[in-house]
Amino acid sequence: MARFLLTRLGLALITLFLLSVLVFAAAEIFPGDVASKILGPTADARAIAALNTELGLDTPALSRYLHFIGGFFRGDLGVSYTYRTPVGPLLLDAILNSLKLAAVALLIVVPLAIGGGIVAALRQGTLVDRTITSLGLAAMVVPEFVSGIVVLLVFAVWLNVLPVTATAPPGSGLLTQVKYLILPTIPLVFVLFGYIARVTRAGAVEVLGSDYVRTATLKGLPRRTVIRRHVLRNALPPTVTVVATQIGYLFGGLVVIEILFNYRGIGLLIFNAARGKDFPLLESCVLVIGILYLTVTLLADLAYSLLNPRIRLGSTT
Amino acid sequence: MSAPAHPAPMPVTAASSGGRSLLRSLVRSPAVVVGSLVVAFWVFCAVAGELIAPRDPFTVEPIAGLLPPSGDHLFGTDSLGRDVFSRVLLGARDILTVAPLATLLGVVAGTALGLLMGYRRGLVDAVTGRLVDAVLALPTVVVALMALTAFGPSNQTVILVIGFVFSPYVARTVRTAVLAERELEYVQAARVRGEGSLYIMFVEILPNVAPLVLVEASVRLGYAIFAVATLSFIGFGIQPPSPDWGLSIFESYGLINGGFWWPTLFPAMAIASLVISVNLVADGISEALER
Amino acid sequence: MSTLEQDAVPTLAVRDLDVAYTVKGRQRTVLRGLSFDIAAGQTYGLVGESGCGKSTAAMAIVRHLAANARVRNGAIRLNDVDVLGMNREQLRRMRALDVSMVYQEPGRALNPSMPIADQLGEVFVLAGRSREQARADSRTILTRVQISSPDRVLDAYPHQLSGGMQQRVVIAMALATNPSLLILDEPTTALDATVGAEVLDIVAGLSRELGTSVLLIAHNLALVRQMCDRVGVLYAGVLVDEGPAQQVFEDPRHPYTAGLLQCIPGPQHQKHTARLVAIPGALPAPDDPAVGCLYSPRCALADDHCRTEEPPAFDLGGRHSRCFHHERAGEVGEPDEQSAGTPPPVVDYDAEPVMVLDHASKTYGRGEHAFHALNDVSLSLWRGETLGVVGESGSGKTTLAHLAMGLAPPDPGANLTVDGQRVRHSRGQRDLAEARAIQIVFQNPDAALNRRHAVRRIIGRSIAKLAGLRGAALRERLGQLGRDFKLGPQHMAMRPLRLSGGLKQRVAIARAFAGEPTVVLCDEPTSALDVSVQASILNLLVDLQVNQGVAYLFVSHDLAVVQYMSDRIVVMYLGQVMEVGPAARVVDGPHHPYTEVLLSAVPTMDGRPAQRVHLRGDPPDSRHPPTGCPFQNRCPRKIGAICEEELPALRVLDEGHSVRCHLPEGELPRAGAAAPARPQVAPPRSARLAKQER
Amino acid sequence: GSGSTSTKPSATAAAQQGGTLRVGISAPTSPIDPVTAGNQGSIAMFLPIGEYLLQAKPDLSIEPALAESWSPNDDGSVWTVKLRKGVTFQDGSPMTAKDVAATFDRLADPNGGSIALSVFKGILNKGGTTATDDQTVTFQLEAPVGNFPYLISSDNYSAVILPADYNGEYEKSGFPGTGRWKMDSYDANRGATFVRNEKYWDSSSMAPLDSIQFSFFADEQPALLALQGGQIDVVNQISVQNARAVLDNPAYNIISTPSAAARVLHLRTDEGPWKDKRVRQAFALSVDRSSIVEGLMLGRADLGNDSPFAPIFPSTDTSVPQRAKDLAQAKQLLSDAGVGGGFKTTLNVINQLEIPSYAVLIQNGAKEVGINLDVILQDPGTYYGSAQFGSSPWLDSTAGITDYGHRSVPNVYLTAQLASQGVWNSAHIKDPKLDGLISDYIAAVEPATQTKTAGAIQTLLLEETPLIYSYFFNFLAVSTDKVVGIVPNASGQLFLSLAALTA
Ligand SMILES: Nc1ncnc2c1ncn2[C@@H]1O[C@H](COP(=O)(O)OP(=O)(O)OP(=O)(O)O)[C@@H](O)[C@H]1O
Ligand SMILES: Nc1ncnc2c1ncn2[C@@H]1O[C@H](COP(=O)(O)OP(=O)(O)OP(=O)(O)O)[C@@H](O)[C@H]1O
Ligand SMILES: [Mg+2]
Ligand SMILES: [Mg+2]
Repeated sequence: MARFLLTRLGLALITLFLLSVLVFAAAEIFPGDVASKILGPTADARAIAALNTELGLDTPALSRYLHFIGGFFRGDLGVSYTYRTPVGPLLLDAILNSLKLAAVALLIVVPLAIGGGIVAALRQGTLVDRTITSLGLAAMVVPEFVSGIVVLLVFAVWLNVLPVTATAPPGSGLLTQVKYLILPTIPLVFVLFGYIARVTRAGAVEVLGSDYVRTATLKGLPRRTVIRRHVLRNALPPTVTVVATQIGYLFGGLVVIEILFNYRGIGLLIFNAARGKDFPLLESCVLVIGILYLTVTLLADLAYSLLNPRIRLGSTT
Repeated sequence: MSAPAHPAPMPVTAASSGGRSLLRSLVRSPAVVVGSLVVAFWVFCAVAGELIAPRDPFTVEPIAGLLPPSGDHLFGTDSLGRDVFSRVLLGARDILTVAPLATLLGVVAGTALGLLMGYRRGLVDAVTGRLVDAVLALPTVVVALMALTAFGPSNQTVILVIGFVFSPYVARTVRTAVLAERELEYVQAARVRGEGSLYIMFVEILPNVAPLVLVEASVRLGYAIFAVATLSFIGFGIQPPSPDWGLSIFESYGLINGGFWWPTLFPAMAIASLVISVNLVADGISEALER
Repeated sequence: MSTLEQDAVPTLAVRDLDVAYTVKGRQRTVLRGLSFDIAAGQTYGLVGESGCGKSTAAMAIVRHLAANARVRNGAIRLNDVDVLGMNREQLRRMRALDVSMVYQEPGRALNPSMPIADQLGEVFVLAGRSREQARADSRTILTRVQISSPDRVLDAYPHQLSGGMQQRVVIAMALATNPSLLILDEPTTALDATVGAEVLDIVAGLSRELGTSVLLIAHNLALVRQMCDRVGVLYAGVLVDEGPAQQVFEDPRHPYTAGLLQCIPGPQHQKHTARLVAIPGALPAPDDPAVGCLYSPRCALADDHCRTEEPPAFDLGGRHSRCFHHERAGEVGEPDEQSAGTPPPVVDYDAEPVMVLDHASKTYGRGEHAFHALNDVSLSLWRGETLGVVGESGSGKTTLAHLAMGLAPPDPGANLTVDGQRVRHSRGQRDLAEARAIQIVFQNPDAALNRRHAVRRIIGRSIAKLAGLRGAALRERLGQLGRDFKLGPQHMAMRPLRLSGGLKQRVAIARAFAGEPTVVLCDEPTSALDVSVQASILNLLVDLQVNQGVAYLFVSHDLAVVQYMSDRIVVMYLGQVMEVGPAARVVDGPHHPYTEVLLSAVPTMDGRPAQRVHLRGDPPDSRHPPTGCPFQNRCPRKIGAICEEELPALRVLDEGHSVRCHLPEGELPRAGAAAPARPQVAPPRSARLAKQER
Repeated sequence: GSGSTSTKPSATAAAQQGGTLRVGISAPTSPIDPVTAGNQGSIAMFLPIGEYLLQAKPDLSIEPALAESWSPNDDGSVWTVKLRKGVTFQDGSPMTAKDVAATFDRLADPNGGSIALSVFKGILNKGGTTATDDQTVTFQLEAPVGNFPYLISSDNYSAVILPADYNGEYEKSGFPGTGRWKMDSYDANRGATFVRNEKYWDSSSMAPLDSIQFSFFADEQPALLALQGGQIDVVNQISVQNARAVLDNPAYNIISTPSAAARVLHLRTDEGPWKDKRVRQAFALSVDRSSIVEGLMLGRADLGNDSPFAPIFPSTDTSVPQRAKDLAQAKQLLSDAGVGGGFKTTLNVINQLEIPSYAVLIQNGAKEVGINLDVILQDPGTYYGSAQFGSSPWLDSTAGITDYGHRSVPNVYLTAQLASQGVWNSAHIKDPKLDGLISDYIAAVEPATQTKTAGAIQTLLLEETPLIYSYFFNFLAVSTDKVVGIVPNASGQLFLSLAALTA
């Protein structure tokens, strides 16, 4: 196990390096000039020049990159060009928000989708099955900003039962925060349900056809027991990995949701950083997301091998 | 001892009957028939929408903006007074070029990658795997902005972006399948015959993971359409005045809370109908292939 | 069918059972009017070719048919209770208490993600025991299936157990609640002969002890003969021949039964002396509209009567047959085309061997994970010779083949020559000549043929690559191969899936012969096939040898087949050659104790229960072979310390016959020493074997 | 003119004391610093704190604020401003001429990254402002400027008076200013809270509200939804398209201010398809301005006449004929120019607000006269590029639509957009006659002279058509009907100092 973790760590580092280079290249080719973005296009050339010098943007790109990376590993994420404040706090705040949102979304969608997938598998080929899969698909393709707007209008404006913005007033308790996060998660649930349910269904269908489920049934176990003890556990591993691969989207890809629900998450931060050509901010965001993503996938793999004794214990036959 | 990167949305299907009997079994499934009809309809619209569109979807009439659905505007008009019905009909054109092409790009690239990673394993797998991870962790926005800057805003850019973002997902799925396939004896048989790696990957193994790829593609197509719309939302997508569905939704979703639902609803329904039908067909095919 | 009624209520009574599957809207009848009884404590055998409906019958009895299956009519009574009429709960109780089932792949029958303790305990908990009791009970039942270390097994996950162990666990699970009926669907097909034999011994013992009725499904006739009191021969869903095992096998009353019996090479048959007789044709497709006797198309005795009218079940006193000519059934002579082949010439051992493999070792893994799949194996192959390779699973047979094929590079020091030419070890480096010289036929045609390519393409490509032909020449050769291997144009167009198992294997063989090879490695070419098909494949191989003088390395763990095919036999154990020598010598002995064990595991066609030579200990862990002689920890004839200390040399007994054992020649076992004497040729069979003077 | 006393709250009878006003506004995209900040969000963060020498009203008249009076020398090159007595900063220290001088020196300092540099370019340099005594400041201009007071008024949002010792760290130095509101809390991510400045120098007109709460929004849509959902009382700024949802809803007040802000379409006069002025005129004639104003802007805009002279400018010469759609003449001009068969070219468009739709309308019109426009939408970053000639679609494209904010005098537009050396001269027009007229206009102190020169410029621009101004839009803000006393200005800022809530 230790060796496994070490190799994974090594690989992760490589990935992060590649990532940082990618982003650096990106930030370099992004359009426009940092200062003129900050001061606006109508600002005077002299002012722009002055600001660029102040931000140290007149030093060569590579040295800026190295300087940043050096700092990053010392835990110093540098200073944001646009906000002119240390990246650390900005990022932390955004990450926490994104984590909250992702957590709530997953808490809702995962059980829902798994349940749906299993039911569909049990009722394979029936109307129930088709309905679940088709609805899943339909929901999956409704753009977030459409479903978002609709739920906003219905629940926040017309019924006025839930808040419009996702950001809870500072210092509010867990429940209130969750209450604020319900609306924005609905579109996410829409997006994710279809896919996760689909994978779960596939896994379950396979397991249901397996010899050992037949054995269990022929043992005379009640259906419920068969599903609980024999089907679920073996059907889940694929789902676990799929959920993990969605993390990238859940952290980095929620720009639309965050704009719509005026939620200060990392997606929006990245979006603005990218448009503002705010290299330190952008690079930090992406790297942090990368770390999160890799950690989660690693955890997923561990979970996967926990569910799979064959992988966990290796073969001794 | 690592978990399969990205499990198949459906188990790899074992075998296939001949083409004709495949068709026969397809025609027998109502879901497939309905699906293909809808897809066919949209394809027709994309190709020859002008023939059935009652009005020119591009002529604006600002004074006649946001008329609710009525006799002479079946789906009403949008904020610039363009006929929503005609726009929905012709809206199929861009999506049916961009989304499938993007998906194709992603699936082709991803499949090639997956085959390589799965068949060659070892170092190739490790290195490519890292890259794939990196891309997976890279937020789409950043990719989009990069591409946008590098190639300027255009359908090609959109295709490129989505294809690029999708390929790693496909790659992972295919890889897992290939890892299993390569252990089968027909692969050894090919090596015994003296076939090269490329031949084995693309002529021997590929056809056997095709059903899986197909299913993946259908799911991806759904996301592609979705992604196109979302890119439009942040201004990187298909460009006005295209009647593209996603774009139309983006242009008019803000009006919903003014009670102007029609310019958003109808394109949204169009998208849904297309994607669901595509998936119905794909499911049908892969089921038929399983038999 | 008065005789079927017995005074005591039978444990299982099946009456006029019709089962059909709906496929793509069409109904395929797979069981037609199936009727039989299993009396209490009786063991009933159900035999028949693959696809004839055996498993369907079994599943119908436990009411666990596939979703698309329908019981058209008929009745099933278990302990005089109507099974088909049961509601969900009753059914569940029946499964829990009265009937259990064991099937082919023990590995798949066990939940991979659950320790054995839980899976086994479940059964007892269901029967109302507490968790602790459950574990205790599990221990006891495991000991009853002769598992020496029950606790280790209880805490293990399935994949940590050997196939034999797994199957024992499954059986333990099945017998846990002491059911009145135990259904075994090909319980040993997936296991090694030795292991399988042990498992069946256990079942026989327990069922006798508990008075359990057993329904044994198998297509190994000998095995059924040995285990069962009664047998039913199923053909295309119809029970064509039914009665006491001994009668049915010794005096078959249906041409099909007779045919099946002829297919099996008996211990005393050899390709030089006797030619096998295959049943022509194949099972009718389940959905073809059958008129008259379903077997008539393949039957030598068939006349218009058979083709027009469906034969009833003739009552022959305690047994019945569905053949109008049941009294003549015994006389089925072999169809003419069979006699065609001339016997292969005797091998000329004075000539240079065509293939020589020297000091071939194969080590997988590195460091502490390293283990030797093959240990310094050297062997030669002469023109037109068949060298049989036997040994249980994991003994290195396939590895050997792969080495010769260049599919896996051997450890340094190995040396391979064909026709005196040194052949490079990696397939990648071999030139056309080297490549075409050695070809291989894999075990499982389903896996070995690309399921997405049409037969024409599969064979054509090999011709192009190995014979280097193109265009017209290629088509020419393709046609020729088609003729040689009885593959019609219609087959050429199909994909493997639509071919029967036999045809698939023909295609695989045709592919191997595309480049007119000198040596063909056959890795269990028939283990995936039915006996009837196996016969025709074996005949085909023999014919090819006659016509092309090709040499075979023939890998199999079916001794009977190896015996029939081989001029010489190599016995392998854990990557070591334990014995090599002329077939007859190896079989008759004096031979290696391991060879003795293998032989004794082969079920015989005479009724007598085999006096099996039992192995000691657990199956070997190939990763950690014992010191000294690899076989010592299981050897029934172990001498003592010396066996554990030094690896015996491959000792030459007489020309071409060597044994790797410390035992002095005198004490080496011989056929008949412990195992029963080589069985006499059963009269009805010998008459029907083509004699060939030499 | 000469000063009167400070503004009184325009509060209606129902207005009540106290309460909290909740305002939704676009998030600041730069640090809060009056010197460098140029975006709505950041500006709104110092408007309540700071005050200006002069206050420009929505009708572009000017009132004294911190200044009591102001007067030019006879050619308008030197301006003297007398300051109000007794004005104190929020920390209690008095505001003197030194502070004022320092403030404008800072804004004119070429190395301070000042956003106002472009405003003062060629007009006021560092050192040009001097404190003659505690209450008097003189501005020594580079050239005569008749409209100079606007540049030191609230219309030049950067010009809030800051202490002399201000070091550029607005947040760190505790948000200094002389205004009615003190910064209470500020979170760049969420919003800000202001509380009444109890020590305001003019105790006769304290802020009626207890506090103002700003929440930052990334987009107008959610802000509007928040308004409808009752979570905020005011949306600081909103496009007419988004406002559509509440436009005719009595529960909301639409605060609509005519401005000189416009979506300016430039045509390269030096090269490319638009070189020939007849082609440019034809294009301008293909635009259906009235239907754009009615349909696209729902009437909340003024017709433009292809010059920066918006109707709201007092100096604008209204006698110059309005250009209107005339396809016949357009086609004629095109064939005269030898492109009667029409042609194809590209139009770079900044992707903001209603501009893409505007582009579509333009495109449609142009098609009618055979000009096929290939619209290229670009996000602001791409469009402005480095904002330098040679590396900016904005300045280099053959034709492009740009978003220009409001200025209370056209000076900057004239000098920057149309003067030969103009830094925003994306039309690349180099016309000595025009240059001359521009400097005349700027120097003119008398309204009459201003109008006369303006007329000349307008006519010349109609002839040359380097730019197409088809409409000047109104800045819109929305509030619930509970809010009173909001004073908007034509650059889209809301002055909330005296806002109040009704019962
Ligand atoms: N679920 C199913 N749907 C359709 N046809 C089926 C199904 N299951 C079995 N069959 C067909 O029914 C026939 C009998 O199948 P069955 O498995 O009972 O044969 P079998 O004697 O057990 O064969 P084997 O010896 O290979 O196990 C075969 O032709 C098979 O193709
Ligand atoms: N690629 C491999 N990596 C590691 N071990 C292997 C590999 N291939 C085979 N082995 C091991 O080598 C030993 C011999 O395998 P091999 O397949 O040659 O046995 P076999 O006699 O063919 O068995 P069977 O009768 O089941 O086919 C087995 O223990 C197997 O687990
Ligand atoms: Mg079976
Ligand atoms: Mg093998």
